[in-house]
Amino acid sequence: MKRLFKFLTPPKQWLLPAIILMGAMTGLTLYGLVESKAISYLSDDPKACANCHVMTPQYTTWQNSSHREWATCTDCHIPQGSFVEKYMAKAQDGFFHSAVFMMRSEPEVIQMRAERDITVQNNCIRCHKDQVTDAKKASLSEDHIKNATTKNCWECHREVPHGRVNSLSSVKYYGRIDGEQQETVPQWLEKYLNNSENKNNK
Amino acid sequence: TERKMEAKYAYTPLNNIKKLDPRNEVWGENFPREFESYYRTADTTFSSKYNSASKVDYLEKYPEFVVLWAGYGFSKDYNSGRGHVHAIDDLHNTLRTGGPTGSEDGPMPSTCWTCKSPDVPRLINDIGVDAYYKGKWSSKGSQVVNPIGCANCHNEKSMKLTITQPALIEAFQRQGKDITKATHNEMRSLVCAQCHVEYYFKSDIPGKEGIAYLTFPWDGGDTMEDMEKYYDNVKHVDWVHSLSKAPMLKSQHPDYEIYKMGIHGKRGVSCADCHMPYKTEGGQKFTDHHIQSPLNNIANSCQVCHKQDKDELIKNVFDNQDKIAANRQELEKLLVRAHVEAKKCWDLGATEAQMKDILQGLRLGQWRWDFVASSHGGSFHAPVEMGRVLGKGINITQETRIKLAKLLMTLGHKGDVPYPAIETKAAAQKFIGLDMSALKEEKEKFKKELLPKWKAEAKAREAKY
Amino acid sequence: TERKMEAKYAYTPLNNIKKLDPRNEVWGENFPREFESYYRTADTTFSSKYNSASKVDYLEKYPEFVVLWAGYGFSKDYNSGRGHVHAIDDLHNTLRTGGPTGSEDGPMPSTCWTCKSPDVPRLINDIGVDAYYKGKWSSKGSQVVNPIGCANCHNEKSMKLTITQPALIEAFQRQGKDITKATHNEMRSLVCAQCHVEYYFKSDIPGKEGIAYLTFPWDGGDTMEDMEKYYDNVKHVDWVHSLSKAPMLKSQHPDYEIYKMGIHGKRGVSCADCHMPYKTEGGQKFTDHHIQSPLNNIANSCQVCHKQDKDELIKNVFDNQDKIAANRQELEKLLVRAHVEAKKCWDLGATEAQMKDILQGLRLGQWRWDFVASSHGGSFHAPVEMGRVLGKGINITQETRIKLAKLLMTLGHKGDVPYPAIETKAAAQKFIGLDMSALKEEKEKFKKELLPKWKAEAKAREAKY
Ligand code: HEC
Ligand code: HEC
Ligand code: HEC
Ligand code: HEC
Ligand code: HEC
Ligand code: HEC
Ligand code: HEC
Ligand code: HEC
Ligand code: HEC
Ligand code: HEC
Ligand code: HEC
Ligand code: HEC
Ligand code: HEC
Ligand code: HEC
Ligand SMILES: [Ca+2]
Ligand SMILES: [Ca+2]
Repeated sequence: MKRLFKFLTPPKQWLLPAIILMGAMTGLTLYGLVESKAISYLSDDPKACANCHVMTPQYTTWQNSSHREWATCTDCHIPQGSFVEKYMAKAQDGFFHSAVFMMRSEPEVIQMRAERDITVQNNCIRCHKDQVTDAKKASLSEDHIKNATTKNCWECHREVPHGRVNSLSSVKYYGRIDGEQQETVPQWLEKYLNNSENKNNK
Repeated sequence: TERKMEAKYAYTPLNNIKKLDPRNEVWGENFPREFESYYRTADTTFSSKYNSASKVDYLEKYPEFVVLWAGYGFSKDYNSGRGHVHAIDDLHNTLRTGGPTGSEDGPMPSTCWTCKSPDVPRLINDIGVDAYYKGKWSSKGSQVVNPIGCANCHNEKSMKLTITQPALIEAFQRQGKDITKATHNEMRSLVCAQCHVEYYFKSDIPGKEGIAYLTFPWDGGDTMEDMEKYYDNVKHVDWVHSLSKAPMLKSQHPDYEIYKMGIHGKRGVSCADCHMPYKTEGGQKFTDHHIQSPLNNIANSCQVCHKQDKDELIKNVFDNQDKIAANRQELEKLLVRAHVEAKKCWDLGATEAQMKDILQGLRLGQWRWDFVASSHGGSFHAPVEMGRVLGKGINITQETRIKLAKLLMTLGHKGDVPYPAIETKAAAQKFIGLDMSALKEEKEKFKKELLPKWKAEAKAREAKY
Repeated sequence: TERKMEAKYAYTPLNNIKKLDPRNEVWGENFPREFESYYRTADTTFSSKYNSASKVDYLEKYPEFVVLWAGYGFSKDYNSGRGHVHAIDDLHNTLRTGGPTGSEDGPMPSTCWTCKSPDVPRLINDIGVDAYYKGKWSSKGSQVVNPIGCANCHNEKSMKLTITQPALIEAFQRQGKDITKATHNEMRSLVCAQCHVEYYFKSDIPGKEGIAYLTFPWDGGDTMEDMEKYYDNVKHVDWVHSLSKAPMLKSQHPDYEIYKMGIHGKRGVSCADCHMPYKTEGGQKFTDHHIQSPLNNIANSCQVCHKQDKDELIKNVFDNQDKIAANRQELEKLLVRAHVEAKKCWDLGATEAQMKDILQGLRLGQWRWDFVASSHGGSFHAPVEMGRVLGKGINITQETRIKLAKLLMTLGHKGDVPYPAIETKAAAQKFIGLDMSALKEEKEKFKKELLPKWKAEAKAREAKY
């Protein structure tokens, strides 16, 4: 029980919003779990993060980035150490994000918190260690190794993966995120195809 | 829940788009950035080494094409594709669609409209698939007027990507695949696969005889060999070559099939990644609907993934294209030779039995050539496969010419059959016996008489939406 | 980085390596990790779909090769290359070097040792280039005994990469390029280009007549066409084909030339990046000197740059190789046919004039085939270029067979010239008239009598270092 409590306790900086929310917690939890698809939050599916519209700019920019086929949100934003570490971070984020979201207090321009930087930085390094340290690759950029240990990678690689323009209103249309409205084959067309001969002429 | 709905549609008032509305301008009111960029496909100024946004007259550039397609519509007129907004105009203007004078007239079926307009899904929804395919091209002249657009690829409610092409869904079904299981990223290529694929008109579907039913020949797979086997099985013949009498196949833009065999396709890079990259304008991000050669937009397309110089990336593309073009042009000439040699054999009294293998060789050799020639992006999308296909095409064609050489000597012919004088399109068309002035005349008449009527009728009809 | 390396080794005690010391074990005392990994090239267990670390008998696998090389050493014996440590043994054992009985004996010149041993730079330093190339292969049997090693690529003082192959330096000079200006990264490929390149023996250098001077035919460039033009210009003929009498060219491992035309070469990925990746052992990072197929080491080579699964990367390689192999094997068969058809023409009394173009066609067609076949990595290093070269090769060879078909009929021959019965290496060698048992016998004799003497002499000599 003590451990569970500790598990749910957010770090210091979050104490204020956490306390304010405590009262509403009980009633809101159930609602919140269902509404925000909190269950899916525990998966690595980027759609889980994009359940919130405020994550849409990040989702769409990631979706159009060089990393789409290689790294999902959690690959970068969640520590990839032990299982415990991983889910601890998810639970904390989930708690924090849904709190802010429901309070309608999200800022126009979301910014990554400094203490999350290190998580992301470590993840860049996790995948790119070889490239960043390989002798051959060193010739790509002067003092790459030195720079990469003194700066955040994305200070140079500014387009990775969200690009430079990150405001909430930079991306307008949300129909693009897959969900319940998937209609790959529209109904009006299906009705003709069901009795189509050409469907099964083998 | 309100908060969630707001989340989904926060900035998108979608109330005024009707189901399957074919008018791009109407969608454009809601989505000005996408519409404006779409409309930039009107721009015809860009040209790269091998492709162009303008109408390059391929028959002028490669007069051999005229001979290879002797007896078929493509020998009359064939140009490089332009941007999507030109689709209807180009279909009106091509000599291939002839000069219909009424609604039951002209060389082409209704089916030709299929990949040119969002009026097609609208019509299919209204009158059904069979009725849509039925009849002459001219029968739907006043119905199909809006160039390729939003309703071809989007659901008007959710703006999600959607497949409106029956032939694509059916092709998946016949392969036992379920297109509704496609991922979002696959959809970013499948919307293109609605049109940028090899096709034929199947006219022997039981109960639908005489209807030119649009069909993708993928039942046994979609490699060059798979499709050839399919056509051989169903004994499909697109046309009989007027010089050699060979039972020919025509390949048309197998872009999607070829793309899948290249490294980008294998790595999950979608058509939209290169041809519709994400773009930032005035602090807004959106999908660039100016579908065009990515070489006119390296920064937003290639350089998302590749950090090389623009010039180096362009050179990579040209290097691949050069290597493929060299052998393709070689094969063109061999095929011209083979057709005229076959004609010479007939002229000298060859029998069907003597010609049988030769004609099949011409069919298979030219199919390989056309598979490469008709996919304008293929030499970049999957260069290794294009090289393989050309190697096979050269081999089959030359093996056929060995048979021809022997048969010619058996028939008493001495020396080489001279290469025809086809330095220009006009010379080549004369050589195959095309009366171009008659074709041009009937087209002019159509444009002066029938076409304005179609447009007027359409205007009246659309005013009532 | 070059500087750094020098700096790094300035403090390492390197005093016990003599200038150009050919004994890898001696260097190994200073660099145990590099030496041990180098020594793993002895391992012959790995095989991929098309390549192998063991001695695959290509003549058995592709009996067509025997016919293509009729009249030339390669038809006696040709195997896949093995690791570097086997270089001397394989040279002793191959039937191509025959069975010399003394120092002035056997079919091969001294020059054959050149790419097999660090004793070569030592000898050149001692006696000069001309004296080294002079004489029979057997004249240096007791001198060249250490397999390819450290002194071929490294300076013993600084451990810097260095070029010890005169032919490479001279080839650069003749092209007006200065190899000493090469970057560190280029050196990581140029050390390989000392040996993994197309070459020939030039025997008409004024003042050096009769010396088989190792020469890279790159004066006009190093594409397939450039080198062919070079050979045509200097009228070089490697051998006259014993069936067709064509004046043939032999291509040997143009690995470096081909690699440069592929995307990895263009992007500056070096041979060492894939074949000698970094490795960590006991916390120490070093260059893996187990030069081998990268497919046996995906994690350290490919995956440094590509994050795909091992299996997917291997499949990418096989996909490219499959597509090239298909047309290569096709072309092999066409060339066999062409050679036997040409022989038939001679048998039927064809004249030199009638055969002239045909023989040139055989030369050029087979050069293209061999350019692809002899580079065992080429189908991955530059698959698009390989596809192009094969397409050309098929075209030229078939065009030649058209000429042959006509000539055969003119000479009164009816029907096809039958494809020879060459299902096995033995059958093929019998077909071209090789007396294999005599060759094997003389080799056995050499190994029993002369070879032990060479080894004993070398041992005595090296004991005195
Ligand atoms: C319940 C809605 C919701 C979901 C689901 C959600 N987020 Fe958030 N997220 C927010 C809100 C609101 C903020 C803004 C917080 C602030 O800056 O005050 C935010 C901020 C962030 C930040 C920047 C602030 C920080 O913590 O450094 C990151 C990174 C982030 N989210 C990543 C993710 C990832 C990864 C996922 C999925 C695993 C995800 N989010 C799922 C609502 C959500
Ligand atoms: C390849 C690594 C990577 C992936 C994958 C990734 N992110 Fe990020 N994310 C970053 C980096 C780096 C930043 C910091 C960007 C900056 O400060 O410019 C960031 C910043 C953010 C922020 C803060 C706002 C901003 O744009 O700076 C949010 C929110 C966020 N990411 C959410 C997501 C979500 C949701 C996903 C999945 C759809 C995702 N990220 C996938 C690396 C990644
Ligand atoms: C889960 C693994 C993973 C993570 C985490 C990751 N990357 Fe990558 N990254 C890749 C892969 C895979 C590629 C594509 C490499 C290829 O195809 O050669 C890539 C490509 C790149 C490229 C070259 C393409 C481009 O967009 O410029 C850069 C730069 C890069 N990553 C930087 C980063 C940075 C910075 C981070 C952290 C913010 C990061 N990566 C996080 C896997 C990852
Ligand atoms: C001071 C600027 C700077 C910093 C910091 C930096 N990089 Fe780079 N990086 C570059 C430059 C410049 C290049 C070469 C040009 C290019 O490829 O964009 C490069 C190249 C790369 C590439 C190769 C891209 C390709 O196309 O092959 C990768 C991967 C990469 N960096 C990852 C990282 C990672 C991971 C970090 C952090 C650990 C990092 N970089 C930090 C400037 C930087
Ligand atoms: C399965 C879809 C599909 C069908 C059916 C189809 N087309 Fe097309 N059409 C295309 C595509 C895709 C292009 C663009 C090809 C390119 O240039 O890369 C195109 C281009 C064209 C062009 C412009 C370039 C040119 O060829 O001059 C004309 C005209 C044309 N088609 C006419 C027709 C006619 C006539 C028919 C009926 C016989 C037809 N199309 C049937 C997909 C189709
Ligand atoms: C409804 C059918 C259809 C769909 C869907 C379609 N195309 Fe096209 N496409 C065509 C036709 C027809 C043309 C030729 C138009 C002309 O020449 O008049 C064309 C032309 C093009 C061109 C040549 C443009 C130029 O500037 O030369 C490109 C590139 C192209 N399409 C790519 C795509 C991509 C990528 C997609 C999917 C995102 C796509 N197309 C979807 C039918 C279609
Ligand atoms: C040839 C297919 C095609 C046509 C035609 C087309 N679109 Fe799109 N559209 C796409 C693709 C692909 C995307 C990217 C979807 C994704 O990745 O989720 C897209 C995305 C969008 C989006 C989502 C926001 C964005 O910019 O990413 C809007 C809105 C949109 N299109 C509007 C339109 C309008 C308006 C038209 C007609 C003028 C149109 N589209 C015509 C293929 C098409
Ligand atoms: C979304 C990512 C993405 C985009 C966009 C993209 N590429 Fe690539 N490209 C790749 C990947 C992945 C590979 C495979 C090699 C690898 O794994 O690094 C590749 C391979 C290549 C190669 C080597 C293979 C070959 O065919 O020679 C070239 C050249 C190339 N790309 C050029 C381009 C050009 C030009 C463009 C723009 C028209 C482009 N790429 C757009 C991801 C991309
Ligand atoms: C990795 C990038 C990339 C991907 C993915 C890609 N293409 Fe292309 N495409 C190119 C390049 C580069 C060219 C050559 C343009 C040129 O020569 O100007 C091209 C050419 C074309 C052309 C001819 C353009 C013209 O001007 O006529 C068409 C049509 C086309 N592609 C359609 C497609 C379709 C459909 C898909 C998906 C099935 C696709 N492409 C996927 C990069 C790509
Ligand atoms: C001094 C000449 C020489 C140099 C320098 C040289 N090679 Fe070799 N290489 C050979 C010879 C000879 C063989 C065949 C040995 C045998 O079969 O006995 C060979 C074999 C190989 C093989 C086949 C190994 C196997 O397991 O099948 C590879 C791979 C190879 N070399 C790569 C390289 C690379 C990469 C470099 C440069 C880093 C290089 N070589 C430098 C002469 C050389
Ligand atoms: C310019 C350098 C060079 C010269 C000169 C050279 N070789 Fe090689 N040799 C190589 C390379 C590189 C390989 C490895 C080829 C491969 O398998 O990829 C090799 C492999 C071999 C092999 C092992 C594989 C096989 O072919 O059975 C033998 C034996 C051999 N060479 C004999 C000779 C003989 C005999 C000569 C003289 C006529 C000679 N070499 C001249 C570079 C050379
Ligand atoms: C075929 C060429 C070749 C041969 C033979 C060779 N090396 Fe190397 N060696 C290299 C290359 C390439 C490097 C990497 C140099 C670089 O990038 O700085 C290297 C690096 C080294 C280094 C530097 C440290 C390291 O591991 O990166 C040492 C020490 C070394 N080799 C020792 C040896 C010894 C000892 C031998 C003989 C047993 C040997 N080498 C044979 C090509 C060769
Ligand atoms: C030092 C970096 C590096 C190494 C090591 C490397 N590659 Fe690549 N590879 C590249 C680059 C760069 C490209 C060109 C595409 C691009 O720019 O992303 C590429 C392209 C490719 C392609 C697409 C082109 C083609 O020929 O089909 C394949 C497949 C590929 N690599 C596989 C491999 C395999 C397998 C290995 C290991 C044997 C390997 N690579 C090793 C950097 C590398
Ligand atoms: C991008 C990675 C890459 C680079 C760079 C590269 N190779 Fe290779 N090489 C391969 C792969 C993969 C194979 C195929 C191995 C197989 O089929 O098992 C191969 C095969 C070979 C082989 C035949 C191997 C055998 O087992 O017989 C030789 C020899 C070779 N390469 C030499 C070179 C030389 C010399 C260079 C530089 C001039 C070079 N390679 C550059 C990846 C590379
Ligand atoms: Ca067709
Ligand atoms: Ca040679």
